[in-house]
Amino acid sequence: MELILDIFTGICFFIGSLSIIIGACGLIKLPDVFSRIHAAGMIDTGGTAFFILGMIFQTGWSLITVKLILIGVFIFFTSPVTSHVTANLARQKNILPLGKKIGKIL
Amino acid sequence: MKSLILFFILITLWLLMSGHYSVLIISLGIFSCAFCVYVAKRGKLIDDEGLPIFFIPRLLNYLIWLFKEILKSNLSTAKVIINGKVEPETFTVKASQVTDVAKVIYANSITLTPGTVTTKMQKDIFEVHALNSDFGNDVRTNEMDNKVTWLEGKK
Amino acid sequence: MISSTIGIWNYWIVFCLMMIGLFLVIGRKNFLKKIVGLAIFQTSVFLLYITFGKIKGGTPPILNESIDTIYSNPLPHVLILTAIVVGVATTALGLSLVLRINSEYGSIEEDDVSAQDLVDYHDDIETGKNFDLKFKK
Amino acid sequence: MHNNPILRISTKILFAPIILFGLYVQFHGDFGPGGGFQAGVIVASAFILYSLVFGIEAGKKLFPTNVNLILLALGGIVYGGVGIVSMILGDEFLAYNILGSSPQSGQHIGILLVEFGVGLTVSNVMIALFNAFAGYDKVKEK
Amino acid sequence: MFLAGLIACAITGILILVRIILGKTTFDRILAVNSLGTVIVIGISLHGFYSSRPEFLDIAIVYALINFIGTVAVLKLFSTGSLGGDK
Amino acid sequence: MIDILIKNLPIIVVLCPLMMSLFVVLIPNIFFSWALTTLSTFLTFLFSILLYQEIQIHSHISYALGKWIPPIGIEYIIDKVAIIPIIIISGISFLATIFAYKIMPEEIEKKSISKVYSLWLLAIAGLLGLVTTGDAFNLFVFLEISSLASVALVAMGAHKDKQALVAAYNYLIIGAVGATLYVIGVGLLYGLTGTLNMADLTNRIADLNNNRALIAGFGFMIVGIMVKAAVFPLHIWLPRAYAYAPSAVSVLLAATATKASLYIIARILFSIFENSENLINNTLLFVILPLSLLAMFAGTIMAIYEKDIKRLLAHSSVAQIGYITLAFAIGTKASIAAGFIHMFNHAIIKGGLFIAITSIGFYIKRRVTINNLSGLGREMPITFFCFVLCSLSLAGLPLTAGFISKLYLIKASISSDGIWLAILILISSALSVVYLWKIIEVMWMREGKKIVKKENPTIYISLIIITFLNIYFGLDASLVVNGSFDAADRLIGDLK
Amino acid sequence: MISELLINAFLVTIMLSIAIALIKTRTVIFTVILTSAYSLVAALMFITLDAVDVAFTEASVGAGISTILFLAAMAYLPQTEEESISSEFIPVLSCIILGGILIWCSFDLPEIGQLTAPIHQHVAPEYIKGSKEDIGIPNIVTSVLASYRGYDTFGETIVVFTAGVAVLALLEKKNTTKKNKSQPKQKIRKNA
Repeated sequence: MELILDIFTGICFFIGSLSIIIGACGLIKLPDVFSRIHAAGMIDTGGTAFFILGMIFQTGWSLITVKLILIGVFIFFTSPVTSHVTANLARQKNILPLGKKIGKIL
Repeated sequence: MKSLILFFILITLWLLMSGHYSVLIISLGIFSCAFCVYVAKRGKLIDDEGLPIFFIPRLLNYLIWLFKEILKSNLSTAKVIINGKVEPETFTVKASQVTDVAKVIYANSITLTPGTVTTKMQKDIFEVHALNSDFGNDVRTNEMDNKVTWLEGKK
Repeated sequence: MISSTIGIWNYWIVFCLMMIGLFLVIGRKNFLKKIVGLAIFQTSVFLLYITFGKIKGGTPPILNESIDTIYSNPLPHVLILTAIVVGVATTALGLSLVLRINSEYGSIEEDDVSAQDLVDYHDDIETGKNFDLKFKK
Repeated sequence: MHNNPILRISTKILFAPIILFGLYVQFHGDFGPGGGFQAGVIVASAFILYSLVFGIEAGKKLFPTNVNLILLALGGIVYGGVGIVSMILGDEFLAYNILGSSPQSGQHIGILLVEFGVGLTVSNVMIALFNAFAGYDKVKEK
Repeated sequence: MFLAGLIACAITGILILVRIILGKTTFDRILAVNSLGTVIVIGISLHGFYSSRPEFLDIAIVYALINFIGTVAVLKLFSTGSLGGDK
Repeated sequence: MIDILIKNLPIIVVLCPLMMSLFVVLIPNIFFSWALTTLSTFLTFLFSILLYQEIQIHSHISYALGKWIPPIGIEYIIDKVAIIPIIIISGISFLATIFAYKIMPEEIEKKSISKVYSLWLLAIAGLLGLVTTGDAFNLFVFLEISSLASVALVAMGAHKDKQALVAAYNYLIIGAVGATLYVIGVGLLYGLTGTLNMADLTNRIADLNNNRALIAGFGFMIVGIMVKAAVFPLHIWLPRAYAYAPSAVSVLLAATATKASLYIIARILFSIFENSENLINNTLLFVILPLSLLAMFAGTIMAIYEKDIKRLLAHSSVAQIGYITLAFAIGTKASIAAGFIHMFNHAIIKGGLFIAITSIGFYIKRRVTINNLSGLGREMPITFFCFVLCSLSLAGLPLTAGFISKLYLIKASISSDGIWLAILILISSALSVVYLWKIIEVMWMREGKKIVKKENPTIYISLIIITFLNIYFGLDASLVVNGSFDAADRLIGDLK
Repeated sequence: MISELLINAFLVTIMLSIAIALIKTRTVIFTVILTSAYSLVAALMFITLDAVDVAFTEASVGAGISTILFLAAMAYLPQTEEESISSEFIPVLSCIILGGILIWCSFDLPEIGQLTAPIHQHVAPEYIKGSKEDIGIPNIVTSVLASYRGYDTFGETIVVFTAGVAVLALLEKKNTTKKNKSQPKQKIRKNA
């Protein structure tokens, strides 16, 4: 049983690691603020989710699980807020995103 | 009424976090929760926005769907980053929700799925930035919009 | 040899950090930067203390059930807890002074400020002009 | 920044849980990391978040400055008071053993009160500092 | 296993640090610091498991909280020019 | 009740101003906040007198805070050495508080008066805590309390003159660097020995001869404290801080602040490190002695060329601190006793001079520079008279307190190192007459415009008391001398 | 154990690079962001060195509140730092000398993490034992903080209080300054 859980954790960590590293690469590679936000979003969502899932496999049901879930919920709650506000502010400061615009831009 | 609900939510949270169930700690917990509710009430934070309970019955369903979406878009964002095929685009969509809370949930859901970010909100028009036209199309199909409207449950 | 070098290598980096902080305090003329430097300096000193308190294979000094756990030394932690708060108090006071200096002098560069001071000082001493001006306003 | 509904609503939702978490840290300092300082800062950060999003005037309305000043001193008074009480009961300053029926319970009571005093002072000082800094008006003298 | 996770976090941290130091606009830096915060939150949790004392997750929560409030504060500064205004 | 008081006297002395400061901040009324401050400083003074009597009986009081035995808990040590700065600080602060009543509302915004009094008490409490504590880290905490409070007090002078802000800023930064250096030193020593208690530290470093970390730790500690004590090359914050602070604050700081740090230096040199004689002897001979000599002359010469009177007095303080450290540097029992005598006498002399100068400033409503003083001696006879007496005392004329300290200092230096030190001391004293004469001449000889209408008696209470003390301790110095010799005895015992 | 060292080395290197970036930069906002990052990494470092309480405090106080205070103050200050004309030779020299002394003395310091070092043998065991027996609290740091060295903590509370009062006295009444400030001056004019 423990072995299976360990394997699950391993898989989760692997995916999580991949997604944070790719996210960080994206943070460097992508051309402007707006596209980098997507990469940051990958770290915030994919990375956190998988890591926390992996850790939950290790703890089973205990108080620690509650705290892990709280961390996860908190990050999932605040990550879009900060991303949105950053993007919003960048737009307010008249930084125009690259690429094509479809429809009327606010 | 709402204060009471908040109180119960908070006390549940306390009990879950605490792990020490002596009389002293629990009574301190009750005091703390009461204090929190008092402050929140003073700050006029307990209303439909501060305590959006009306969509809780349908929340689980929505969250499962959202997670699926997040996974999918994570995968495709990773692909885009590795391939380097970035063709960002900006467009506007119209949100069909009534309340601010639901609009915020919609906007946040857009942002949460990597590949799309809400950059501006003006009443019910959102400006969305997408990494790729695929992501853009996902938003433009309004699937998410419909889901959130359903989650809101007013209509 | 290698292990002993590694054993004290951590100290060296901590000392380097300290000196960078100290350099920012005494080498820079910007009042805000000096406070930043002070914060860096103090944080590095905290690291020194905590490094002292570490025991290899030890765990945080919070008791758990098992008997033969080695706990790291709690005393440096307590001292540093105190010192961190003292540091923030210093930072806050320094910042408030910088704010006041900026609104009185219109600059937070040491060179500008001391130049203005020098003029004021001589005015006061030689003619009392500056003082009379101030009181007439 | 309360024009932005996303920020406004998340603040409204997060405010009470953050304070609760602060108080949790305050009262669980005996069992895990945490205690008065950290708790004070977390509680203060909740108020700071409120002031950031709804403006400092709203923050001052939520937590009036004169109450702030009183609580600021009260924390220290609580801390010193515990010590003075133990002195009056016939022990040294801050010797908690005498406060309870057994030395251990005395220590528990003492530590709880003392940490409470610390938390009170730290949170109020932090809020006061934020209000003082953020509400500072640049007045050109000349 | 936890060590592997930690190493991944470390690599990510370095990459993000590069972005912080390179960062063209301030928004890039804010974004990167925010992401660094998230990575560190993961790292703290992992380190707890790694050193087999996983009960210190409170720190991770505080970290996430401070990260959020800090980012909001920076953004507020940029949008209104001071932390005090109520625009 | 009295039992409890007597038993807890060491902590009550510190606690009295500390706790009162928490209440004072809540009182918006100017008079009542002043009254409460005066009450608490008076009580502090009373308690320190009581403590003095206790010390005469027990000679060494160790007070374990929280009832934890010393190396585990924090210890308060009061012995015949510590009582000297305690009496100085509590006494002078009481006088300064009385003096502050009229002056303070004039120089500081009325709205912040209660906060200023609170800071005032905190500064006093910090200094007292600094002196009484027997724990190296607790010392740092109280050092910070006193320095943050004094920085804020200095900065309050900005209402009168904006330069106070820069002075306060420099004071803060330099002080914080000093305190951090001290913390590094304590950290190194702690890393070597595992204890923070000073007495325990003394025992545990005994067998650590020539340990490099020990030497470095000692160096950092002493440099950190020397910054606070304004020993010569590290004194740059002092003149400005004293000159631009509100008048009452300059009195308080000039008379007390550096004394506590000087006492700590003595403690570090002769008590904590008493077992590493080599290190101490080398430090005394090659570092402190030259620096003190430099300080004596540099301070005096700076004072001669200075035209702002408060700054002039501050530079003279640097020189006087030089005398005290010189006395420590000679390192015999007699010289250390002379150092303590001068510490006491300098407190009352500088207190008196600053009170006189600031009350002049209070009347002429502008900064006290040499040009502004002309003819004021005739208009303000009482102030002028007291000022002259205090100056004579500073210069070391017979029948004044200053004479006693110079006498013992010279005696000690002759008996140890030969005549040349004594000659240097005499030359520097003679030079100090130059700047004092300059002031007196301007005040009495020159004509000036009439400004002052009537002298206000409330300000003079402190001035007259302190001048009286100057004369009294010049005539009958047995109290001070005996106390100082007891202190020196306690510090270096039978070693030399 | 080598992995612990590696983690430490990694974090320390990051801190070093942040510190160097701090020296280079002249933009105030970047300085503030870097300081915050420095504090955060320091907090992580504290965790790896087993100081969880300190990490907690550093993360909340050092990184959180200081950064917010810096930001709040920054709003009213010039946004860039001027290049100074005066030479930086003496500061650099004195820093190098001090650092040299420290490194010189580090060879006599006990090696990191050795259980036999005096620091771990002398007083600390009493705390670990006493926390269970005398006080009955699992968190040793709390019991030392609040009871064994409770007086330090009292002093620290007072330091925070001092800073609060000082800042209030310095900054609070800038809004009404103009009116208040003119009063005493008029009085002075009358007297003079």
